[in-house]
Amino acid sequence: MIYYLILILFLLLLMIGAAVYSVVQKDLLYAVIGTGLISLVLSILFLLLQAPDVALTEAAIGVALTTIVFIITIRNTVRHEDEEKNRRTLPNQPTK
Amino acid sequence: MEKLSAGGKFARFLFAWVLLFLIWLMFTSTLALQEVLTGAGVAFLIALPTNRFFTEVQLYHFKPLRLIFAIEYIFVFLWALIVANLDVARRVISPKLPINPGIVSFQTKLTSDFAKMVLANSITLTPGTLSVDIIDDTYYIHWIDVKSLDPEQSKKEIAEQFEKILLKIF
Amino acid sequence: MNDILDIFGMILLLIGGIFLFLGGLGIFRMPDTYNRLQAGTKATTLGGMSVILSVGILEPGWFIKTLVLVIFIALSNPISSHALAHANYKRGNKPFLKGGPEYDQYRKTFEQEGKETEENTNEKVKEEETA
Amino acid sequence: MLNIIIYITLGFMFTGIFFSALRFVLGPTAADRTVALDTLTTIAMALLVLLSFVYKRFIYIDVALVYGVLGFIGVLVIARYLEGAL
Repeated sequence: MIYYLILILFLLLLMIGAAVYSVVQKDLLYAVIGTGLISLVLSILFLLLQAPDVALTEAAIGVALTTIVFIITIRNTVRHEDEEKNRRTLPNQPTK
Repeated sequence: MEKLSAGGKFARFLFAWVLLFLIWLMFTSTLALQEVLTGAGVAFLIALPTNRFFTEVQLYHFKPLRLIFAIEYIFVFLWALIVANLDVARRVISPKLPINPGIVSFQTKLTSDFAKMVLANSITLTPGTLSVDIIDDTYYIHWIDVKSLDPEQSKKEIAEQFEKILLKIF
Repeated sequence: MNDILDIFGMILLLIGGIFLFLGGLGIFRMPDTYNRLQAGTKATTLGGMSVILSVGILEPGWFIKTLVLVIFIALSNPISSHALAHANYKRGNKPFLKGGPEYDQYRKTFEQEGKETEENTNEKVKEEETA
Repeated sequence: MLNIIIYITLGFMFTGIFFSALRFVLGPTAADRTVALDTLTTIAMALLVLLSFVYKRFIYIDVALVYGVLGFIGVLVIARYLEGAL
Protein backbone atom coordinates (compact mmCIF):
# COMPACT_ATOMS: atom_id res chain seq x y z
CA MET A 1 0.00 0.00 0.00
CA ILE A 2 2.95 2.31 0.60
CA TYR A 3 3.69 1.97 -3.13
CA TYR A 4 0.38 3.59 -4.05
CA LEU A 5 1.04 6.37 -1.55
CA ILE A 6 4.31 7.14 -3.35
CA LEU A 7 2.48 7.18 -6.68
CA ILE A 8 -0.16 9.56 -5.31
CA LEU A 9 2.58 11.83 -4.00
CA PHE A 10 4.32 11.81 -7.40
CA LEU A 11 1.06 12.67 -9.17
CA LEU A 12 0.33 15.48 -6.70
CA LEU A 13 3.78 16.98 -7.30
CA LEU A 14 3.27 16.71 -11.06
CA MET A 15 -0.12 18.41 -10.78
CA ILE A 16 1.24 21.26 -8.69
CA GLY A 17 4.11 21.68 -11.14
CA ALA A 18 1.72 21.86 -14.10
CA ALA A 19 -0.50 24.35 -12.28
CA VAL A 20 2.43 26.63 -11.43
CA TYR A 21 3.71 26.31 -14.99
CA SER A 22 0.40 27.32 -16.54
CA VAL A 23 -0.03 30.29 -14.18
CA VAL A 24 3.49 31.62 -14.74
CA GLN A 25 3.56 31.04 -18.52
CA LYS A 26 3.18 34.15 -20.70
CA ASP A 27 2.07 32.30 -23.86
CA LEU A 28 -1.64 31.57 -23.45
CA LEU A 29 -1.64 28.46 -25.68
CA TYR A 30 0.99 26.79 -23.50
CA ALA A 31 -1.09 27.69 -20.45
CA VAL A 32 -4.14 25.99 -21.99
CA ILE A 33 -2.16 22.82 -22.73
CA GLY A 34 -0.93 22.96 -19.12
CA THR A 35 -4.55 23.08 -17.97
CA GLY A 36 -5.20 19.93 -19.97
CA LEU A 37 -2.27 18.26 -18.20
CA ILE A 38 -3.69 19.27 -14.81
CA SER A 39 -7.06 17.67 -15.49
CA LEU A 40 -5.36 14.54 -16.89
CA VAL A 41 -3.41 14.04 -13.66
CA LEU A 42 -6.42 15.02 -11.55
CA SER A 43 -8.67 12.41 -13.13
CA ILE A 44 -6.03 9.70 -12.49
CA LEU A 45 -5.84 10.90 -8.88
CA PHE A 46 -9.61 10.73 -8.45
CA LEU A 47 -9.56 7.17 -9.74
CA LEU A 48 -6.74 6.26 -7.36
CA LEU A 49 -8.84 7.66 -4.49
CA GLN A 50 -11.78 5.51 -5.68
CA ALA A 51 -14.13 8.21 -6.91
CA PRO A 52 -14.93 7.13 -10.49
CA ASP A 53 -17.90 9.45 -11.00
CA VAL A 54 -15.84 12.52 -10.16
CA ALA A 55 -13.05 11.22 -12.38
CA LEU A 56 -15.52 10.79 -15.25
CA THR A 57 -16.79 14.35 -14.89
CA GLU A 58 -13.28 15.72 -14.57
CA ALA A 59 -12.18 13.89 -17.73
CA ALA A 60 -15.19 15.12 -19.69
CA ILE A 61 -15.14 18.74 -18.60
CA GLY A 62 -11.47 19.34 -17.89
CA VAL A 63 -9.96 17.71 -20.95
CA ALA A 64 -12.42 18.39 -23.73
CA LEU A 65 -14.72 21.25 -22.86
CA THR A 66 -12.24 23.58 -21.15
CA THR A 67 -9.57 23.03 -23.82
CA ILE A 68 -11.94 23.63 -26.72
CA VAL A 69 -13.57 26.71 -25.20
CA PHE A 70 -10.22 28.24 -24.33
CA ILE A 71 -8.78 27.50 -27.79
CA ILE A 72 -11.74 29.24 -29.42
CA THR A 73 -11.27 32.18 -27.04
CA ILE A 74 -7.57 32.42 -27.94
CA ARG A 75 -8.40 32.31 -31.63
CA ASN A 76 -10.68 35.31 -31.21
CA THR A 77 -8.21 37.35 -29.13
CA VAL A 78 -4.40 37.56 -29.03
CA ARG A 79 -2.15 34.69 -28.04
CA HIS A 80 0.82 36.44 -26.43
CA GLU A 81 -0.23 38.33 -23.37
CA ASP A 82 2.37 41.03 -22.82
CA GLU A 83 2.84 42.53 -26.28
CA GLU A 84 1.83 46.18 -26.15
CA LYS A 85 1.33 46.57 -29.89
CA ASN A 86 -1.05 43.63 -30.12
CA ARG A 87 -3.20 44.64 -27.20
CA ARG A 88 -6.74 45.48 -28.12
CA THR A 89 -8.20 48.58 -26.56
CA LEU A 90 -11.78 48.79 -25.45
CA PRO A 91 -13.84 51.34 -27.39
CA ASN A 92 -14.53 53.67 -24.47
CA GLN A 93 -11.08 53.46 -22.92
CA PRO A 94 -8.71 56.39 -23.44
CA THR A 95 -5.46 55.30 -25.13
CA LYS A 96 -2.17 56.51 -23.73
CA MET B 1 -22.85 12.60 -53.68
CA GLU B 2 -25.22 10.90 -56.11
CA LYS B 3 -28.96 10.92 -55.56
CA LEU B 4 -30.37 7.84 -53.93
CA SER B 5 -33.61 6.03 -54.53
CA ALA B 6 -35.97 5.32 -51.64
CA GLY B 7 -34.53 1.81 -51.26
CA GLY B 8 -30.99 3.19 -51.17
CA LYS B 9 -31.95 5.64 -48.46
CA PHE B 10 -33.53 2.89 -46.42
CA ALA B 11 -30.47 0.66 -46.81
CA ARG B 12 -28.25 3.49 -45.63
CA PHE B 13 -30.50 4.12 -42.63
CA LEU B 14 -30.48 0.43 -41.77
CA PHE B 15 -26.68 0.37 -41.97
CA ALA B 16 -26.37 3.32 -39.59
CA TRP B 17 -28.90 1.83 -37.17
CA VAL B 18 -27.22 -1.59 -37.04
CA LEU B 19 -23.77 -0.03 -36.65
CA LEU B 20 -24.89 2.24 -33.79
CA PHE B 21 -26.67 -0.64 -32.10
CA LEU B 22 -23.55 -2.83 -32.31
CA ILE B 23 -21.46 -0.02 -30.82
CA TRP B 24 -23.99 0.30 -27.99
CA LEU B 25 -23.84 -3.44 -27.32
CA MET B 26 -20.04 -3.37 -27.20
CA PHE B 27 -19.96 -0.39 -24.84
CA THR B 28 -22.48 -1.74 -22.35
CA SER B 29 -21.35 -5.39 -22.85
CA THR B 30 -24.46 -6.91 -21.27
CA LEU B 31 -27.40 -8.70 -22.84
CA ALA B 32 -30.02 -7.73 -20.24
CA LEU B 33 -33.40 -7.03 -21.84
CA GLN B 34 -33.85 -3.42 -20.74
CA GLU B 35 -30.34 -2.45 -21.88
CA VAL B 36 -30.87 -3.98 -25.33
CA LEU B 37 -34.29 -2.31 -25.78
CA THR B 38 -32.96 1.08 -24.67
CA GLY B 39 -30.01 0.69 -27.04
CA ALA B 40 -32.26 -0.11 -29.99
CA GLY B 41 -34.44 2.93 -29.26
CA VAL B 42 -31.52 5.32 -28.80
CA ALA B 43 -29.76 4.02 -31.92
CA PHE B 44 -32.99 4.49 -33.90
CA LEU B 45 -33.34 8.08 -32.70
CA ILE B 46 -29.72 8.93 -33.47
CA ALA B 47 -29.70 7.19 -36.85
CA LEU B 48 -32.69 9.21 -38.10
CA PRO B 49 -30.90 12.57 -38.49
CA THR B 50 -27.32 11.36 -38.90
CA ASN B 51 -27.51 8.43 -41.32
CA ARG B 52 -26.20 10.40 -44.30
CA PHE B 53 -22.86 10.99 -42.54
CA PHE B 54 -22.14 7.33 -41.97
CA THR B 55 -21.63 5.86 -45.41
CA GLU B 56 -21.85 6.70 -49.08
CA VAL B 57 -21.87 3.17 -50.44
CA GLN B 58 -24.54 1.31 -48.42
CA LEU B 59 -23.71 -2.36 -48.25
CA TYR B 60 -22.37 -3.48 -51.61
CA HIS B 61 -18.78 -3.54 -50.34
CA PHE B 62 -19.73 -6.39 -48.06
CA LYS B 63 -18.60 -9.65 -49.65
CA PRO B 64 -17.22 -12.74 -47.86
CA LEU B 65 -14.05 -12.96 -50.00
CA ARG B 66 -13.11 -9.42 -48.96
CA LEU B 67 -13.50 -10.41 -45.33
CA ILE B 68 -10.79 -13.07 -45.74
CA PHE B 69 -8.39 -10.55 -47.22
CA ALA B 70 -9.27 -8.11 -44.42
CA ILE B 71 -8.28 -10.71 -41.83
CA GLU B 72 -5.02 -11.34 -43.69
CA TYR B 73 -4.44 -7.58 -43.71
CA ILE B 74 -4.92 -7.40 -39.95
CA PHE B 75 -2.27 -10.08 -39.37
CA VAL B 76 0.24 -8.44 -41.74
CA PHE B 77 -0.43 -5.13 -40.00
CA LEU B 78 0.08 -6.55 -36.50
CA TRP B 79 3.39 -8.13 -37.50
CA ALA B 80 4.53 -4.81 -39.01
CA LEU B 81 3.51 -3.02 -35.80
CA ILE B 82 5.63 -5.35 -33.67
CA VAL B 83 8.63 -4.96 -35.99
CA ALA B 84 8.13 -1.17 -35.88
CA ASN B 85 8.20 -1.14 -32.10
CA LEU B 86 11.37 -3.21 -31.88
CA ASP B 87 12.89 -0.79 -34.38
CA VAL B 88 11.86 2.24 -32.30
CA ALA B 89 13.19 0.56 -29.15
CA ARG B 90 16.56 -0.08 -30.82
CA ARG B 91 16.83 3.54 -31.96
CA VAL B 92 15.76 5.05 -28.65
CA ILE B 93 18.00 2.95 -26.41
CA SER B 94 21.22 3.11 -28.45
CA PRO B 95 23.21 6.10 -27.16
CA LYS B 96 24.27 7.52 -30.54
CA LEU B 97 20.74 7.89 -32.02
CA PRO B 98 21.19 6.20 -35.44
CA ILE B 99 18.78 8.34 -37.45
CA ASN B 100 18.91 9.91 -40.92
CA PRO B 101 15.51 11.58 -41.35
CA GLY B 102 13.92 12.99 -44.48
CA ILE B 103 10.60 13.35 -46.31
CA VAL B 104 10.06 11.13 -49.36
CA SER B 105 7.16 10.93 -51.80
CA PHE B 106 5.57 8.19 -53.92
CA GLN B 107 2.47 7.53 -56.01
CA THR B 108 -0.24 5.07 -55.12
CA LYS B 109 -2.56 3.02 -57.31
CA LEU B 110 -5.49 3.10 -54.87
CA THR B 111 -8.56 5.05 -55.92
CA SER B 112 -11.11 5.28 -53.10
CA ASP B 113 -10.67 7.72 -50.22
CA PHE B 114 -11.28 5.09 -47.57
CA ALA B 115 -8.50 2.84 -48.90
CA LYS B 116 -6.14 5.81 -48.95
CA MET B 117 -6.96 6.56 -45.32
CA VAL B 118 -6.37 2.93 -44.30
CA LEU B 119 -3.01 2.92 -46.11
CA ALA B 120 -1.98 6.23 -44.49
CA ASN B 121 -2.85 4.95 -41.01
CA SER B 122 -0.95 1.73 -41.64
CA ILE B 123 2.09 3.64 -42.86
CA THR B 124 2.08 5.73 -39.69
CA LEU B 125 2.21 2.62 -37.53
CA THR B 126 4.88 0.67 -39.48
CA PRO B 127 8.66 0.79 -39.11
CA GLY B 128 10.16 4.26 -39.19
CA THR B 129 7.54 6.08 -41.25
CA LEU B 130 4.96 8.80 -40.60
CA SER B 131 2.52 10.14 -43.20
CA VAL B 132 2.66 13.93 -43.39
CA ASP B 133 0.36 14.77 -46.30
CA ILE B 134 -1.69 13.23 -49.10
CA ILE B 135 -2.34 15.29 -52.23
CA ASP B 136 -4.53 13.43 -54.76
CA ASP B 137 -2.58 10.15 -55.08
CA THR B 138 0.84 11.29 -53.89
CA TYR B 139 1.92 10.39 -50.38
CA TYR B 140 4.50 12.45 -48.50
CA ILE B 141 6.15 10.31 -45.85
CA HIS B 142 8.55 11.33 -43.11
CA TRP B 143 11.10 8.52 -42.96
CA ILE B 144 13.36 8.22 -39.92
CA ASP B 145 16.13 6.38 -41.82
CA VAL B 146 16.08 7.26 -45.52
CA LYS B 147 17.38 4.40 -47.64
CA SER B 148 16.71 5.84 -51.09
CA LEU B 149 15.27 9.01 -52.61
CA ASP B 150 13.85 7.27 -55.69
CA PRO B 151 10.00 7.09 -55.49
CA GLU B 152 9.75 3.52 -56.84
CA GLN B 153 12.38 2.19 -54.47
CA SER B 154 10.92 3.94 -51.42
CA LYS B 155 7.44 2.69 -52.31
CA LYS B 156 8.79 -0.85 -52.47
CA GLU B 157 10.35 -0.40 -49.02
CA ILE B 158 7.37 1.27 -47.33
CA ALA B 159 3.99 0.42 -48.79
CA GLU B 160 4.22 -2.55 -51.16
CA GLN B 161 2.99 -5.22 -48.75
CA PHE B 162 -0.09 -3.26 -47.67
CA GLU B 163 -1.06 -1.92 -51.07
CA LYS B 164 -0.99 -5.41 -52.56
CA ILE B 165 -3.72 -6.59 -50.17
CA LEU B 166 -5.69 -3.33 -50.23
CA LEU B 167 -5.95 -3.52 -54.03
CA LYS B 168 -7.65 -6.89 -53.60
CA ILE B 169 -10.04 -5.63 -50.93
CA PHE B 170 -11.23 -2.41 -52.61
CA MET C 1 -5.20 -23.93 -19.23
CA ASN C 2 -6.08 -21.07 -16.96
CA ASP C 3 -2.53 -20.83 -15.67
CA ILE C 4 -1.12 -20.57 -19.19
CA LEU C 5 -3.53 -17.72 -19.97
CA ASP C 6 -2.54 -15.96 -16.74
CA ILE C 7 1.16 -16.23 -17.50
CA PHE C 8 0.54 -14.99 -21.06
CA GLY C 9 -1.38 -12.00 -19.65
CA MET C 10 1.41 -11.17 -17.22
CA ILE C 11 4.05 -11.26 -19.97
CA LEU C 12 1.86 -9.02 -22.14
CA LEU C 13 1.44 -6.59 -19.22
CA LEU C 14 5.18 -6.36 -18.67
CA ILE C 15 5.89 -5.85 -22.39
CA GLY C 16 3.27 -3.11 -22.52
CA GLY C 17 4.81 -1.31 -19.55
CA ILE C 18 8.26 -1.43 -21.15
CA PHE C 19 6.97 0.00 -24.43
CA LEU C 20 5.08 2.80 -22.67
CA PHE C 21 8.32 3.69 -20.87
CA LEU C 22 10.18 3.63 -24.22
CA GLY C 23 7.58 5.99 -25.69
CA GLY C 24 8.22 8.53 -22.95
CA LEU C 25 11.99 8.14 -23.30
CA GLY C 26 11.80 8.49 -27.10
CA ILE C 27 9.81 11.69 -26.78
CA PHE C 28 12.46 13.01 -24.43
CA ARG C 29 15.52 12.06 -26.50
CA MET C 30 14.67 12.65 -30.17
CA PRO C 31 15.97 15.83 -31.85
CA ASP C 32 12.90 17.28 -33.61
CA THR C 33 9.11 17.11 -33.62
CA TYR C 34 8.68 14.56 -36.42
CA ASN C 35 11.04 12.06 -34.82
CA ARG C 36 9.35 12.60 -31.47
CA LEU C 37 6.00 11.85 -33.10
CA GLN C 38 7.43 8.67 -34.64
CA ALA C 39 8.77 7.31 -31.37
CA GLY C 40 5.83 8.48 -29.27
CA THR C 41 3.05 7.23 -31.53
CA LYS C 42 4.39 3.76 -32.33
CA ALA C 43 5.65 2.82 -28.89
CA THR C 44 2.61 4.08 -26.98
CA THR C 45 0.22 2.46 -29.47
CA LEU C 46 1.63 -1.03 -29.00
CA GLY C 47 2.23 -0.45 -25.28
CA GLY C 48 -1.30 0.74 -24.59
CA MET C 49 -2.82 -2.01 -26.74
CA SER C 50 -0.94 -4.78 -24.97
CA VAL C 51 -1.59 -3.45 -21.44
CA ILE C 52 -5.32 -3.13 -22.12
CA LEU C 53 -5.49 -6.53 -23.84
CA SER C 54 -3.63 -8.15 -20.94
CA VAL C 55 -6.26 -6.82 -18.53
CA GLY C 56 -8.87 -8.41 -20.80
CA ILE C 57 -7.03 -11.74 -20.68
CA LEU C 58 -6.49 -11.71 -16.92
CA GLU C 59 -10.17 -10.92 -16.30
CA PRO C 60 -12.11 -12.80 -19.03
CA GLY C 61 -15.44 -11.09 -18.33
CA TRP C 62 -14.03 -7.73 -19.44
CA PHE C 63 -12.66 -8.94 -22.76
CA ILE C 64 -15.19 -7.28 -25.10
CA LYS C 65 -14.85 -3.86 -23.57
CA THR C 66 -11.06 -3.99 -23.60
CA LEU C 67 -11.26 -5.04 -27.25
CA VAL C 68 -13.29 -1.89 -27.96
CA LEU C 69 -10.60 0.20 -26.28
CA VAL C 70 -7.83 -1.53 -28.26
CA ILE C 71 -9.60 -0.89 -31.56
CA PHE C 72 -10.19 2.70 -30.56
CA ILE C 73 -6.48 3.25 -29.79
CA ALA C 74 -5.42 1.61 -33.06
CA LEU C 75 -7.76 3.90 -35.03
CA SER C 76 -7.32 7.20 -33.21
CA ASN C 77 -3.59 7.37 -32.49
CA PRO C 78 -2.29 7.55 -36.09
CA ILE C 79 -4.94 10.14 -36.98
CA SER C 80 -3.88 12.51 -34.22
CA SER C 81 -0.20 12.06 -35.04
CA HIS C 82 -0.88 12.74 -38.73
CA ALA C 83 -2.82 15.90 -37.82
CA LEU C 84 0.03 17.10 -35.60
CA ALA C 85 2.70 16.42 -38.27
CA HIS C 86 0.68 18.26 -40.91
CA ALA C 87 0.05 21.21 -38.60
CA ASN C 88 3.72 21.32 -37.67
CA TYR C 89 4.80 21.52 -41.31
CA LYS C 90 2.20 24.18 -42.06
CA ARG C 91 3.55 26.31 -39.22
CA GLY C 92 6.91 26.33 -40.98
CA ASN C 93 8.91 24.08 -38.67
CA LYS C 94 11.24 22.36 -41.12
CA PRO C 95 12.40 18.83 -40.27
CA PHE C 96 15.87 18.13 -38.92
CA LEU C 97 17.86 16.82 -41.91
CA LYS C 98 21.20 15.09 -41.61
CA GLY C 99 21.91 14.54 -45.30
CA GLY C 100 21.15 17.96 -46.77
CA PRO C 101 18.15 19.75 -48.29
CA GLU C 102 17.47 17.20 -51.05
CA TYR C 103 16.13 14.84 -48.38
CA ASP C 104 13.00 16.98 -48.07
CA GLN C 105 10.88 16.20 -51.11
CA TYR C 106 7.75 17.81 -49.70
CA ARG C 107 9.02 21.40 -49.57
CA LYS C 108 8.78 22.03 -53.34
CA THR C 109 5.12 20.99 -53.52
CA PHE C 110 4.34 22.82 -50.32
CA GLU C 111 5.84 26.11 -51.49
CA GLN C 112 4.16 25.81 -54.89
CA GLU C 113 0.80 25.28 -53.24
CA GLY C 114 1.31 28.26 -50.99
CA LYS C 115 2.15 30.44 -54.00
CA GLU C 116 -0.94 29.25 -55.88
CA THR C 117 -3.26 30.05 -53.02
CA GLU C 118 -1.56 33.42 -52.57
CA GLU C 119 -2.03 34.22 -56.26
CA ASN C 120 -5.66 33.19 -56.08
CA THR C 121 -6.30 35.45 -53.13
CA ASN C 122 -4.46 38.28 -54.88
CA GLU C 123 -6.59 37.84 -57.98
CA LYS C 124 -9.71 37.82 -55.88
CA VAL C 125 -8.61 41.03 -54.17
CA LYS C 126 -7.92 42.62 -57.56
CA GLU C 127 -11.30 41.54 -58.87
CA GLU C 128 -12.98 43.02 -55.85
CA GLU C 129 -11.03 46.25 -56.26
CA THR C 130 -11.93 46.58 -59.95
CA ALA C 131 -15.54 45.78 -59.21
CA MET D 1 3.50 -12.89 -8.52
CA LEU D 2 0.82 -10.84 -10.20
CA ASN D 3 1.22 -8.06 -7.65
CA ILE D 4 4.95 -7.74 -8.32
CA ILE D 5 4.41 -7.55 -12.08
CA ILE D 6 1.72 -4.90 -11.62
CA TYR D 7 4.12 -2.89 -9.43
CA ILE D 8 6.88 -3.11 -12.06
CA THR D 9 4.50 -2.09 -14.85
CA LEU D 10 3.19 0.85 -12.82
CA GLY D 11 6.78 1.93 -12.22
CA PHE D 12 7.56 1.84 -15.96
CA MET D 13 4.40 3.81 -16.74
CA PHE D 14 5.17 6.49 -14.20
CA THR D 15 8.72 6.84 -15.53
CA GLY D 16 7.21 7.32 -18.99
CA ILE D 17 4.84 9.96 -17.60
CA PHE D 18 7.80 11.69 -15.95
CA PHE D 19 9.81 11.88 -19.21
CA SER D 20 6.79 13.09 -21.20
CA ALA D 21 6.12 15.79 -18.61
CA LEU D 22 9.78 16.80 -18.86
CA ARG D 23 9.43 17.17 -22.63
CA PHE D 24 6.25 19.16 -21.98
CA VAL D 25 8.20 21.65 -19.88
CA LEU D 26 11.29 21.74 -22.13
CA GLY D 27 9.69 21.53 -25.59
CA PRO D 28 10.66 24.53 -27.68
CA THR D 29 7.52 24.81 -29.84
CA ALA D 30 3.80 24.43 -29.25
CA ALA D 31 3.69 21.28 -31.41
CA ASP D 32 6.20 19.56 -29.12
CA ARG D 33 4.03 20.25 -26.10
CA THR D 34 0.98 18.91 -27.91
CA VAL D 35 2.91 15.75 -28.84
CA ALA D 36 3.75 15.30 -25.17
CA LEU D 37 0.07 15.76 -24.26
CA ASP D 38 -0.95 13.18 -26.88
CA THR D 39 1.52 10.63 -25.52
CA LEU D 40 0.34 11.34 -21.99
CA THR D 41 -3.25 10.71 -23.07
CA THR D 42 -2.44 7.22 -24.34
CA ILE D 43 -0.33 6.36 -21.29
CA ALA D 44 -3.12 7.62 -19.03
CA MET D 45 -5.69 5.44 -20.81
CA ALA D 46 -3.59 2.32 -20.20
CA LEU D 47 -2.99 3.42 -16.59
CA LEU D 48 -6.71 3.92 -15.92
CA VAL D 49 -7.53 0.45 -17.29
CA LEU D 50 -4.78 -1.11 -15.17
CA LEU D 51 -6.01 0.71 -12.05
CA SER D 52 -9.53 -0.53 -12.68
CA PHE D 53 -8.06 -4.04 -12.79
CA VAL D 54 -6.27 -3.41 -9.49
CA TYR D 55 -9.50 -2.28 -7.81
CA LYS D 56 -11.53 -5.07 -9.54
CA ARG D 57 -14.37 -2.75 -10.56
CA PHE D 58 -15.84 -3.03 -14.03
CA ILE D 59 -17.34 0.47 -13.96
CA TYR D 60 -13.91 2.13 -13.75
CA ILE D 61 -13.13 1.25 -17.37
CA ASP D 62 -15.72 3.81 -18.49
CA VAL D 63 -13.43 6.56 -17.24
CA ALA D 64 -10.68 5.34 -19.59
CA LEU D 65 -13.14 5.21 -22.50
CA VAL D 66 -14.45 8.75 -21.95
CA TYR D 67 -10.93 9.97 -21.37
CA GLY D 68 -9.64 8.45 -24.62
CA VAL D 69 -12.44 9.82 -26.80
CA LEU D 70 -12.37 13.34 -25.38
CA GLY D 71 -8.59 13.61 -25.16
CA PHE D 72 -8.39 12.64 -28.82
CA ILE D 73 -10.85 15.42 -29.71
CA GLY D 74 -8.89 17.93 -27.62
CA VAL D 75 -5.60 17.07 -29.38
CA LEU D 76 -7.32 17.36 -32.79
CA VAL D 77 -8.70 20.81 -31.88
CA ILE D 78 -5.26 22.03 -30.81
CA ALA D 79 -3.74 20.65 -34.04
CA ARG D 80 -6.38 22.41 -36.14
CA TYR D 81 -5.69 25.67 -34.29
CA LEU D 82 -1.93 25.34 -34.90
CA GLU D 83 -2.63 24.75 -38.57
CA GLY D 84 -4.66 27.96 -38.67
CA ALA D 85 -7.74 26.19 -40.06
CA LEU D 86 -10.09 26.28 -37.06
